[in-house]
Amino acid sequence: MLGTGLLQGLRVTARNLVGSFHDPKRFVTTQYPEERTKLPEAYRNFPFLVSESAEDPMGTLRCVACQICEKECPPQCIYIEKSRDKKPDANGKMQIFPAVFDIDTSVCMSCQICVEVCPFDAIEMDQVFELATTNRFEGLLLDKHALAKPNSYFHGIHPTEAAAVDGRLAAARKASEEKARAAAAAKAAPKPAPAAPAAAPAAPGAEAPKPSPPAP
Amino acid sequence: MNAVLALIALATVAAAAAAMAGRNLLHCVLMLAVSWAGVAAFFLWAGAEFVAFAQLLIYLGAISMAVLFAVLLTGRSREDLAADRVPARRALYAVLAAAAVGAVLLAAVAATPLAVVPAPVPSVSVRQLGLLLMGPHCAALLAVGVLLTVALIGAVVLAAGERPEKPGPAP
Amino acid sequence: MSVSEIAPLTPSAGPTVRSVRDELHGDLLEVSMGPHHPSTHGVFRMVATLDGETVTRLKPVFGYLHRNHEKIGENTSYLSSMPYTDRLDYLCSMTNNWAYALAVERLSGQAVPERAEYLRVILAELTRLLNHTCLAGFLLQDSGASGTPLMYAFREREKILDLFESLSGSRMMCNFQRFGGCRTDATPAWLGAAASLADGYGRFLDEFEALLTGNEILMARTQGVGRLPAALAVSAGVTGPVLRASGVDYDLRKVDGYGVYPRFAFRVPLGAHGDVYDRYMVRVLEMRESIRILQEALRGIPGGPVMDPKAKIRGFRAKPGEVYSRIEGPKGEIGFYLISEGGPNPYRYRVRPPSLINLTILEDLCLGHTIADTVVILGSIDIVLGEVDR
Amino acid sequence: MSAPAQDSALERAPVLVRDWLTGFLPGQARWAANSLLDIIAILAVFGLLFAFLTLAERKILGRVQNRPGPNRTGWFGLLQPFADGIKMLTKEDIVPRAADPVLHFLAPVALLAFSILTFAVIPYGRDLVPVDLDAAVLYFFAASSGAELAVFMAGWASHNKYSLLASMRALAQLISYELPLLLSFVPVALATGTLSASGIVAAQSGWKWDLVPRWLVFTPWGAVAFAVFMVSALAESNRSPFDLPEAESELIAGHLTEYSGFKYALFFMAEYFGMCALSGMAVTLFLGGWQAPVAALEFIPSYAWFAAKLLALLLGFIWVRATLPRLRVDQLTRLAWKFLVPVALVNLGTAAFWSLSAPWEGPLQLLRWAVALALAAVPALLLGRGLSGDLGPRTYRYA
Repeated sequence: MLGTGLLQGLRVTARNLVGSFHDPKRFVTTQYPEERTKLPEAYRNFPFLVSESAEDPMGTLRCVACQICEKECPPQCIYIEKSRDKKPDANGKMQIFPAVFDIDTSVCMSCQICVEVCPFDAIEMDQVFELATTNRFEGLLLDKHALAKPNSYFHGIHPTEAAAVDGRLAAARKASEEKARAAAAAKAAPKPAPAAPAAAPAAPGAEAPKPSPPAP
Repeated sequence: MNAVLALIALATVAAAAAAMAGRNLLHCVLMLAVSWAGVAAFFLWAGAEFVAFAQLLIYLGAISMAVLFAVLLTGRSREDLAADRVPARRALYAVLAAAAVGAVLLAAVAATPLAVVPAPVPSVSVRQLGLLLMGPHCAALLAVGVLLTVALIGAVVLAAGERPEKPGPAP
Repeated sequence: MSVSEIAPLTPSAGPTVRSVRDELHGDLLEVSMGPHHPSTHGVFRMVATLDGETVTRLKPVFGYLHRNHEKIGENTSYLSSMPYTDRLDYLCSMTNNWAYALAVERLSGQAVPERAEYLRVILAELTRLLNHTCLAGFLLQDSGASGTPLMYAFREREKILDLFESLSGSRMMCNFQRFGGCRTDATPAWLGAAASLADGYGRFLDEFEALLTGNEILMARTQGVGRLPAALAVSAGVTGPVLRASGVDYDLRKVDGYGVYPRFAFRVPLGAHGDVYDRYMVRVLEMRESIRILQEALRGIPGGPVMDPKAKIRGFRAKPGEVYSRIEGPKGEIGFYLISEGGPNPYRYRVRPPSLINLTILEDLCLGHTIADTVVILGSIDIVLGEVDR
Repeated sequence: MSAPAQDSALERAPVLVRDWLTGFLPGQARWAANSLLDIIAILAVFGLLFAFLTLAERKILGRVQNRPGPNRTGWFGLLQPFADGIKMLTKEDIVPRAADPVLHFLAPVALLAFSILTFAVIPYGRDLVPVDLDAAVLYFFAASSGAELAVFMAGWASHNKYSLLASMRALAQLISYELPLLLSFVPVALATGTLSASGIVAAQSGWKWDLVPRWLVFTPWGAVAFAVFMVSALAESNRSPFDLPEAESELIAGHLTEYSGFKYALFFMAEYFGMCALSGMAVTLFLGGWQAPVAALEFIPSYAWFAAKLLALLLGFIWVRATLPRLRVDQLTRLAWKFLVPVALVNLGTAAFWSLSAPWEGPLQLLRWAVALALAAVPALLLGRGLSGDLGPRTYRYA
C-alpha cells in the first residue's frame, strides 16, 4: 500500500537516531583535536632521511646521494646536490653524502616509490600530517636538516619494518666484514704470494634482495 | 471613525491609480493586489470579518496569481512588460469616457436620499451567515457553485487538451 | 544549433535570460549546470536546452580535470606510473592498480604467486563494495534525501578505507600492486578484520535497502527514468553495471576469467528495464555477490610469498611488444593498452576509461525528462571526473 | 473540567503578569498595551523557537546520520543559532545589478510579514488567544496564502533563470497544496460548527469513556483529515519531500539564489515561522489545542500542553526531512490533484455521515465505525494504487 516503504525508511532513521545515543556503532565521529584515532602502523605520509644516531644526524646520514630516488620520483619533488668531499659511513667506508637534499612537500604525494627504489634504506616514510605553514614556498620546502630523523624514531613509527631493515643491514654488514676478513686472511696467509688479492670487496651495503643498481 | 475610513479609501484609490500609471507591468499587478487588500480593509472596518478574510484569501491568494501568470506567460520578453508612453489622442478619449461614466454615477448618487446617520453596524456571526446562506440564499449559492465547477472543468479540458501526448516515457 | 555557435551570455542590460528562438516550441530556455554545480560529482558541465521543464538537448562539457595522464605515462618509468593510476578513478584505486599491473605482467610475461592473486581478488571486491555503496549514497543525495543515506554509505566506506590504510599505508591512494604481486603481505589480523567486515556488510545492506528500495518516492523518481535500451548500450560500448542493468549479460570476471575468479561461485545480476532503478538495484545485488566472493576468498587464501621474488624493482624493462588487458572495475571495463620498445618507460600508454564511455549516452537517456531527472540519471551512470578527463 | 485546575496559579500566570503590567491603564490604552504585550510575547517565543529549531534540526539530522551535529559553539552547540545570526548579519547583502531593487527587497519582508500574521489567531493556552476572531481559521488561511505572492516576487526580481524556474515551480506547488489544506479543514468546521479557533478547541474538550480525549484526530475522518493536513503543511512550508523551490541538487538555491546576508536569513525565518504556524493550527484543529490528553494530568498548565504537541509535530517535520528524498514537480502536483484533493473530498462525506450518525446507539455504533473506517480507507487505497501505477519492487534474474 502506498507509504509502507516510507514508514520503513522512517523506522530506520529512528533506530539510528536512538542508536546514536547508546550504540557506539551508530556514533562514529571522533572529535579530532581532542580525541585522535590511532594511526595504523603502515600509515605513510611524506618521507624522511634516516640517520644512524640522534646526536649527530648530519654526520651519520645513511644517504649516499646516489640520486636514484630523484630520478624515480614520479612528481620529481626531490633535489639532491652531491658533496665534493667524503665522510665515513656506518661500515667505516668513505662515502659521498648529500650537500643539499630538499623535498618539496607541496609537490610530494607520499607515494613511497623513493623508499622502494633506495638501495641503502636511507629514506623511509614518516607519519606526520599536521604540516600547515604560513607561506607556501619556503614553509613547505624541507631541507636535509628538517628531513633527517634518527633510526630510533623510525623504530617508533614503523616497528616491524624498521626491524626488517635493521636485520637486512646487519646481515649485509656481517657479510662484508667476513668478506673483508677472508680477503685480509687470504692476503696475510700466502705471505710469499706475489700480488695482493683482487681489489677491495664488493661495495658494502648491497643487499641480496636488492640487486646492485646499474650504472646510474 | 471617519478618519480611518478616509485613510483606507485614500490608500485604496492611490494603489489603484499607481496600478494604472505604473510603467513596469509587474509593479502594476502588485499595486492592484494592494488595492484589493484596501477593499478588504473596507470590509474589516465595516465589521464584516468573514467577507474581509474571504476577500483577502481569494483575491490576494488566487486571482493575483492568475493575473501574474497571465502577464508572465503572454509576455514575450521583458521589453513588452514596460509599456511605452500613451499617445495624446488616446489619452483624450480615455478622459472623455471616464467623465461620462463619472457623470452617470454622480447623478445616481445625488438622486438617492442618503441616510444622514450611518446605519448601526450589524454584527453577523459566521454561524448566522452560514444559516442565511443555506437558508434563503441557497439557490444563489448553488448557482455560483455550478458556475465555478463549470469554469474549473473548462480550465482542465483546456489545459489537458492543449498539450499533445508527450512522446517518450509517459511519467 | 550547437553550443559553440551560440554567442556567449553578454552582460548587457537587456534580458540575460538567453532564450533560443525555435519556431516549433517557442522560447527554449538554455540552462548551464556546472562546472561548479552541487550535484555533478566534480567538475562536469551540462548545457541543457529546456522546453519549459523537459530537456530537448543536453550537451556534456568536460575536460576540466584533464591532467595529461597518458603523456606523463610515456615519460616516466613503469613503476612511477603506478601511483598515478590511483588518481584515475580516485574511488577505486586498488582496481586501477590491478588493471595496470596485469597489463605490465602480460607484457613482460611475469608470473604472480597464488597468495597475491587471492589478495588482489579480495581488494578488488572490497573496492567494488566501496564504490557501489558510495554510488547508492550519492544517488539518494541527488534525488534529495538530505544526506542520510550518504552518511550511512560513508560510515561503511570508512571501515573499508581503514582496511586499505592498515594494509597499503594510504586510504585512497593505495599504490599497492606491483608487477608480479603486491607490495606488502596481509597479516592474519588484517585478514580477520576483513572477514568480520564482510560478514557484517550483509546486515548493513539490509538496513540500507529497508531505507531505500521500498521507498515509494524513490521508486517514483527512478522507475521508468533514463531508460537505456540494450542495443544502444552495446553499440555505445557501455560496460559495467549500467550495461547489465539493461539486461546484457557481460561481466569480465565471467567472460575473461582473469585472476582466480573462476574458482569462486558467484552470480551476475541482470536488470530488465535498464532505468535508473534497475541500475541502482543491480549494484546492490552485485554488492551481495561481492560479499560471497570475499568470504570465499578470505577462507581460501593460501600461504606463500606475496611478491614474485625474481621481480626487479629498479630498472625494470618490459620486453618490446604491445598488450591490451582489462578487468571488471566497479564502473565497468577498465583496460590498459601499452606499447613497449624495451625501454624503461612505455612508448604508448593508454587507459580505457569506463566512466567516459558510459557518459556518451547521457543525452540519449535525458531527452524528454525534466532537469531533476537529468541529475538523477547522471548519478546513476556513476562517473568519476578523474577517470573521465584523465 | 475540575474547577481547581482552571485557576491554579501556574495556569493563570501569563494572564496575571499581563494584568499586573497593564492594569493601571484606562480602557482603550489598556487594550493597546495588552496587544503590544501579545506581539512582543509571540515574537520573543517564536523567534527563540526559530533559533533553537534550526539548531535542533541540525542536531537531530546529525544524530540520525550518526554524527554529533554542531557542538563547537557554546555548550553542546547551544550558541550556534546566535553564531549563525551574527554571520548572516555580517554577510554582505549583494543585490544583482539587473535585479528589480524594489521587489528584491520587498520579497523577504512580505514573506515574513504574512507568516507572522498567521500567529495572531492560534490559541496558545486556556485564554491566551491574541485575537479571538469569529472567522479565525479563515483569517489564518488568508494570511498564509499571501506567501505565494512573496515567493513569486523573490523569484522574478532576482532576474536569474534559475530563480525564474524555481519561482514557477514554487507557485505550482503552493497553489496546488492550498486546496487540500483548506479541504482538510472543512470537515473540522462541519463537526465543530464554528470557524473560531477557541471554539474548535472548546469543542474538543472532555474524554470519551474517561480515557480517550475527544480530539478530532481520533475519529476516522479526523485521522484522514489530519494526514492530509500534515502532508499539505509539509508542502506549504516547502519542507522535505516537497522542498522543490530550494532543490539544491537541481536549481542551486531556487528562488533564493540571488539572496545573501540577512535577507537570506529572513527567508528561512519565514519558512520556520510558517512551519510553526501550520503545526500550531494542526494542533488546534486536530489535537485538541491546549487540552490535556488525560484528566489526571490537568494540573499541567494548558500552554505547556500546546507547546508539547507543537514540538512533537515539529520533530515529525525534521524526522521526515532526514529520511525522504524529494518529489519531482509533476509527481508533486499529481499527488496533490489526483490523491490529496479527492481523498479530502471523500473525507467530507465521511465527516457528514459521522456527524449525522452521532445519535446511533449499541450495535449501530459498531456499524457507524465500520462504515466510517471503510469510507476513510478504501478511496485512499484505490487512489494510492492508481497513483503508483506500475511502480513497485522488482525481482531480478541472474545470468
